[in-house]
Amino acid sequence: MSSKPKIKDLLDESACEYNKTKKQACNAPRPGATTGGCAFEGAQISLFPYADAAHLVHGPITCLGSSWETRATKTTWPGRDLTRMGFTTDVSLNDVIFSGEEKLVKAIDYIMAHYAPTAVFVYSTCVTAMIGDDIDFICRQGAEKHGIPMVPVHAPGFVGSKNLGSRLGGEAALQHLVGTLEPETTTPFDINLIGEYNVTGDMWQYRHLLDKLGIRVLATLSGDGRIKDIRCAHRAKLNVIVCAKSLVSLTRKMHEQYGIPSISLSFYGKRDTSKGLLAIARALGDPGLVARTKKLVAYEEARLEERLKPYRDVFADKKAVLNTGGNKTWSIAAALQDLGLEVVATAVKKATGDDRARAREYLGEKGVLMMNPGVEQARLIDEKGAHLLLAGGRSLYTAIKKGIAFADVNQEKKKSYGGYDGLLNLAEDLKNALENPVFKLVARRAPWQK
Amino acid sequence: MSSKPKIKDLLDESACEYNKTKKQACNAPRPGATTGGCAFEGAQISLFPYADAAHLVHGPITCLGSSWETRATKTTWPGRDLTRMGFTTDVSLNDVIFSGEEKLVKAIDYIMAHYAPTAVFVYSTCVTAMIGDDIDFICRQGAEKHGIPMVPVHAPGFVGSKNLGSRLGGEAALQHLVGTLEPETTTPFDINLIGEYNVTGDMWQYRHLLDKLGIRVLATLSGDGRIKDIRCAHRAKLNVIVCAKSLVSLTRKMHEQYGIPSISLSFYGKRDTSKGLLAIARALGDPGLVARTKKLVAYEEARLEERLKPYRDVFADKKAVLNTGGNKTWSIAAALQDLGLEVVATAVKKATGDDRARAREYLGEKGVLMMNPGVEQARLIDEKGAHLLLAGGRSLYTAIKKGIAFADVNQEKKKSYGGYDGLLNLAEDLKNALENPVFKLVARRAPWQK
Amino acid sequence: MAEVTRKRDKPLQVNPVKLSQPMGATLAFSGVDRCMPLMHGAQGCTSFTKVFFTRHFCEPIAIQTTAVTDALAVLDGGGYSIVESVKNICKKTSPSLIGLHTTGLPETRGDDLRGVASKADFPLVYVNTPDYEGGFESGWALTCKALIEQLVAPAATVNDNKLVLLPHVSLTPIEVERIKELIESFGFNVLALPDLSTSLDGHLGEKQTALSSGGISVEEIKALGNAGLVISVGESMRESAKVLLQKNAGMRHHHFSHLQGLEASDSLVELLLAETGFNGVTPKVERWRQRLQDAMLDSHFSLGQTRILVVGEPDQLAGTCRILHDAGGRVTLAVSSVDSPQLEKIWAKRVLVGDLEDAEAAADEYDLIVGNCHCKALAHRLRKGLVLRGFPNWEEVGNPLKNDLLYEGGAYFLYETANVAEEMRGKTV
Amino acid sequence: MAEVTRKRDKPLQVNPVKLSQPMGATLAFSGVDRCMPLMHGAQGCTSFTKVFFTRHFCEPIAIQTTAVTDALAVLDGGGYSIVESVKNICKKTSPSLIGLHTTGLPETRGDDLRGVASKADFPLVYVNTPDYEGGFESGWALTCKALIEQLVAPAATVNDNKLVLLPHVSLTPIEVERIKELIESFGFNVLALPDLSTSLDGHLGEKQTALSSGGISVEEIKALGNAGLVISVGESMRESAKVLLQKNAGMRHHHFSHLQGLEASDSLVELLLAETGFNGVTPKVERWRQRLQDAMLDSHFSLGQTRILVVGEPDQLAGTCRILHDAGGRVTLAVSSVDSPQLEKIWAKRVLVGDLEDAEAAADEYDLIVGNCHCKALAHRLRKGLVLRGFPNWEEVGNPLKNDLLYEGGAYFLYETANVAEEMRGKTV
Repeated sequence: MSSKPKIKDLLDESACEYNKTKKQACNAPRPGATTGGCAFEGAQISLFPYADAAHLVHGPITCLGSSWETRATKTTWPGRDLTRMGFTTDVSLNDVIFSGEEKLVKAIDYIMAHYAPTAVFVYSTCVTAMIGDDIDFICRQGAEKHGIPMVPVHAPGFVGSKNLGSRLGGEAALQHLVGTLEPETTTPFDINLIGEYNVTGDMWQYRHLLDKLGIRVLATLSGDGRIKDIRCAHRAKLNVIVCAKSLVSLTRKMHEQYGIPSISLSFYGKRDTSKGLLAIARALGDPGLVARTKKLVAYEEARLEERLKPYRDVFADKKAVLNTGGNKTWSIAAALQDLGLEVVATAVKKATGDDRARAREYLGEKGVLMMNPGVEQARLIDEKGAHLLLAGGRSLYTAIKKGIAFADVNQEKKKSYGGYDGLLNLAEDLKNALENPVFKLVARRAPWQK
Repeated sequence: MSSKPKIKDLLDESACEYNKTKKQACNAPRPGATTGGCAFEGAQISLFPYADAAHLVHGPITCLGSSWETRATKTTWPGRDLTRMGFTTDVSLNDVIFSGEEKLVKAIDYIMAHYAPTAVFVYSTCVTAMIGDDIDFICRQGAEKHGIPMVPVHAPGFVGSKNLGSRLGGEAALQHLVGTLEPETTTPFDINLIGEYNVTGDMWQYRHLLDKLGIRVLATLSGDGRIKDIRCAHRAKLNVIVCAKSLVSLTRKMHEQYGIPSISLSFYGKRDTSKGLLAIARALGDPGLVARTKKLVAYEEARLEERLKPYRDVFADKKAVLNTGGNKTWSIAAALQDLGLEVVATAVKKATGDDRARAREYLGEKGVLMMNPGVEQARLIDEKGAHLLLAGGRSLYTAIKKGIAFADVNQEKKKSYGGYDGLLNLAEDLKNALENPVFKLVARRAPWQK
Repeated sequence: MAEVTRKRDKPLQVNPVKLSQPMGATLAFSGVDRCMPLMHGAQGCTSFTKVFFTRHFCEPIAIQTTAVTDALAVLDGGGYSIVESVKNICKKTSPSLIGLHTTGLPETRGDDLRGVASKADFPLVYVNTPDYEGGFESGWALTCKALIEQLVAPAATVNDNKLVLLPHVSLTPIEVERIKELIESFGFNVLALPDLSTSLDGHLGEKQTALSSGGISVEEIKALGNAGLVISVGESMRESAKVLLQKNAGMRHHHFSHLQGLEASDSLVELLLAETGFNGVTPKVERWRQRLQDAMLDSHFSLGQTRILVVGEPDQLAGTCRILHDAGGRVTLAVSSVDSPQLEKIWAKRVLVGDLEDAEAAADEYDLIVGNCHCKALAHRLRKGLVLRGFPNWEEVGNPLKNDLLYEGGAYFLYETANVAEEMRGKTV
Repeated sequence: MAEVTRKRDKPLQVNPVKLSQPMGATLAFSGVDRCMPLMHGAQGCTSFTKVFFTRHFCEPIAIQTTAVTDALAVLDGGGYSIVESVKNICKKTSPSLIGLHTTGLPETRGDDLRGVASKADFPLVYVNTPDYEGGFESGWALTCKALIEQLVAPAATVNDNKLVLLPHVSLTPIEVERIKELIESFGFNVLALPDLSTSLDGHLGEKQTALSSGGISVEEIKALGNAGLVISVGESMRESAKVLLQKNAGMRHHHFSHLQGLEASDSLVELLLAETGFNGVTPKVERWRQRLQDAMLDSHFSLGQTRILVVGEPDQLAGTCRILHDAGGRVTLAVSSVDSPQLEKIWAKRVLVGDLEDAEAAADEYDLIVGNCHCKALAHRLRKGLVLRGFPNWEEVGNPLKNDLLYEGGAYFLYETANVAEEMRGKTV
């Protein structure tokens, strides 16, 4: 029996309300006109944060060689942090011709002998999928031999996008880990955090608040996660999907199999963080908890406002243009508004219908939803008198030409912008951008061009 | 009553057997043809290692500004290491005209308020000595006010050389510190280490051996020293002068005043370290101690030989030319011989008669004592077929021209060469020099010069 | 010279140093002006590569993917996705060249690249660079060879003033520029293939395009055949030189294993003096040689007591180990990403084709590491000094301007390394 | 701009940054070829100075002392020891010039330097540089002024191609070289006074002499009077320019506070374009400007979140603070060794004439330090990042080659500083 999930089923995921109109785009990237990661990358993203597990990439060197140590997914795991290591079978021509299975088996044995992880994820990749290496069998055998879970992850790059890969990663966890262990204790307020990868420590911006409220995070997929916890995830009372549409099918299945309801929310910006906490409390259905949460939210918002005070003057009357994609389209917009900036436009070219609706909601009628941001943003900066452009690196030149401040929304972040406290980090970075003289200065014409 | 010592007396120091013939040279540096530090520097050297005392330089900025943090004199003092700080009154034109005394008083108060040292040394310098600032009075007053010893050090640069300054520093300590406190306990094997400044931790290379032998270091002047210890130094049974001729008058006076005999020795190289330890044991006059010392020395020598084994091949049949001054003339030569190198020549131009006699002793009849090393060394390298030149930076070019290895004997050292263990550091550094291809390579002619 | 361990006895890479062949190809195409590198494979390879280089160079990187998918993977044979890609690329931009290079996926499938390319109605150079063979260095070298084979017009006459420089993959943009400058000071017109010195050197251009900007032009490549002299740097570039020489019997070729340190720099100058009959160099070159000599002496004491691990591509190791050795540095271990004939010539006590786990296992053999940013965690954990060199370096900005070559770069490199060594010793004391 | 605190309320210096006036004079004389700097005072001042510079430059430093002693100190009046010194120096070497400069001792005594010098039968320039006045920067500047006053021959005609550069004390040898190079690219014959770029740049000379080797020659100094243009860099050099202009009414003068960062570099180029009528610069200069622009952008995010302490001489602070500011660096505190009119123009939140104890007291105002090696203990204790600049730097080799100036140096400086800032943040996170 193969553990390969049915890709088509995942693409047709019924829980995705805008899916119908976008299926084609999701499905087939256009040759020569595609950006973004592949399914393998997506699968890694969703599973990699388990620092107590080894992540073994069965493929040639490109897949891991270029990507290890790229994601700052933080962990409290006291053992060696395996997310900061790279394991790959680095298959050679010989393996391609004669199969890489033997090498894979040996690689697993090697990892067990040297690093003793609590589980091993084995990722198939384009080449090893094509040559038909049977990672299901090898994982089954390995699990028996070594007495720990070994999870085959069937997300070779060619099956599709990063987004799809994340779903495939989730499926693998569901199929091989969830429900294989019972928790020592349970509480009425046990939740799973799904799709929170704790990048730059985002999760830690709100997790202490959950603790304060008596809400226990039973398991995460997969930020600061532990294998033994995700194995017990079926005993949670609620699945909380954090800013990750892609895992909707996973939670649907968990609902079907274990009766766990789910909610989807964001912890980005003040309002969404508050809403998110309240949504969890309400979903857990305890009036006392809801009351406590309201109190906490009020306290935290007041505390945040106090700490944002020094920034108010900097942001007052400042207008921003936002050019990004996906849920950032509205989540960053919301956070900017929370800081007191006016968001005059946001790009929705690479956003889903749901995201666009949300963007409209946050920006109001006056706000511009840009369908062709590359062309529109320069014009809008002039028209609206914007002071700040938030976009990817290529748009830097637009900001310089207009002499306004720029913030790279794709810049590899080292600090978290999540939760209440993260908003302070965002405030600090945006203040630094607005006050930075570099954008005006660098636009000086050379003396010989005058 | 002034605490200024009589310079002439110090220069005429009777304990210096070669003094008669060298008086003139010691006394008056030749304008335009003088190298080496001044009395102020010498005084600092001898007193600075007290890390629990503040060293306040009363003068313009040159004296301290260019010299602080230049000496790696190590300490175990658990408080803030005041040897790594610089304090100076930085006198201005105004002070020169109207006296710097008020400033000095305030500076002392400032130091007491901010750093609470266990003593303050106040160094006069050329300018403040010339304008007649009364540091004796100010120190007396300060000591009364703050209840700790304040030591005026009268060694302005113009009185003479570094060597003389060291004596003046010693005099200041003797006059103001020694005998002002009684030790809590005494032992029959209490000694003072005089002239050991623990540069790069030299003292720590043998101090543990003294501990093992039951010899207690009551006080040091001044390596890793404490003010309270030097105040008790008059109760020692023996003064041990470590490689420092300059402090002979100090120990003579301590002999006269407190009846403490003294011996002079070196802890440089295997043989001298062994000789030194035995000399101390013998001087303390206890047969048991002498026997223990002999045993320890034998053990340490054997241990050293074992650890030197890997170097034997490197040094076998290697010949060295040594161009340095003072006691290094023979002490380094001895250490080199201990490592198995042949010292074919050593410079004695800047050595005392005593040093020359010792050099001859170590090098034997075949060895050349160079009176004009600048000219002789190049010739001797050829004649003797030397492999290594140890000299000051300027001689590097000689080594390169001859294509042999070079070691800078004046290079600011970061590790100790003292005692048995230090010899291993020396071995390692010389091995690195002998094996370094740079000396041959750097001499390559440029392609356009061929 | 060194004791070389070629054969890996491990069934996997743990914390790899190795980078893939297609990535080397991408970088090589980035040194051609207005080129669009097109990676043939699933979209992820391209995405990883783009992010990798963007972060290393702090520059937008031009690259596209044929985005081979599941369904097509089995059926297509490559033709469709390549042709579609070219069409889609040309809708948005007008590249002077499309640089088609493969990954493992189409190679496993056995795509007929040559066949597809021969039918392309667009300037296109193709190269087979499966990632289950070779590595970063060979991907670059194969691409350079393909550019020559497929573009350079055969010629019968030579222009003695024209010189082709073939730099290996690990030479930084500024290093290529500095080699060109030195050669130009002898009156040559120098063309580097590929030429990152004008494309990825980190300069603020007039405007951003989706293509590489700067580098050698396609027209220039086509006309390389009449160059009088070819200089290749790095073992990996020998083959490129060979195919270039086949374009014109009158060309002459000189090879340098590397250009680091006094001796190698002297050799290049010596050659140029001999070729031109000049009897001297510019005062600037002369001065920098004296400065390198001084740097060797100033750093020798520190380096002489420092045991060093160098990590990187074979051609990079050759130069770096040599200059360190010359100033007394004790290169006790060199970890190479892949095998190469260069390895035997490396001035190190031990050379190992391996990964950072191997380096970690040998931790007590060295005090200081020269290597890429993956070595940072290692250096931190083991309390070693670290000089960041090679791909990737995501920890620092300014990578394109790091110059370790010839007299000037050598001086700076030795000073930097000696300073890191002292800093490290200061910490551990 | 900044809030400037000039008046020191402390009766002492604790961990001083300040260096003495005679030391600045010594260094200035080291920029004159075959000069023997002769410090008039007790032997220690000279010995300290020699050791100080030897360790900073890793080069033997030529300097002698008049070795004033106790007995002589009261009686002599300076004449004897100076005359004796000159005699003894000339016994061993044949300097082209003796550079006589004082310390506090003979100044306190009131030596008549001019009187003694006027009777000297040897080329000698004298300058009064008591160490109880001014500091390092003024010592250098006074010496430069003295060299001009006492050596330069008045002239009536000007050579429009001849340009005199007057650099302040904190410009490194390579920095002076790079300014000269840029100006030379406009066709000028540039003479720097003093010129460390050819004396203390760290080159292995043919043989060692006891004199300075390299630097501007005495003959060249004498003939400076017919230069068409004078460019002074640093507030401290204004006075030197003024006295030079008195030698020839036809000379023109341009002043630059500093040459760090895009704007200052542009101004110099602008001036040179205007003076020459050129309508462009070399491709190299053009390229480096684009690289500096890119470096500003690449480093702005890191520097924008970094609060910086800069420590040094006034003219050094002016340039360093400005380039950091331009790339977004938040210079919250600049600690100056001495007072200067320059301080008002410094791009920092707060400027303080002070010492490292003052810097330590303000520890929570900054994350990163740019300063000399005395700052190392501070940085270590307070866990701050450190970029080593200024005198002394005994922790590193290669100081003469540190270039922070103009387009190229600016790019490297910003990259280095941003990298140190990130490294520091990586550690503290």
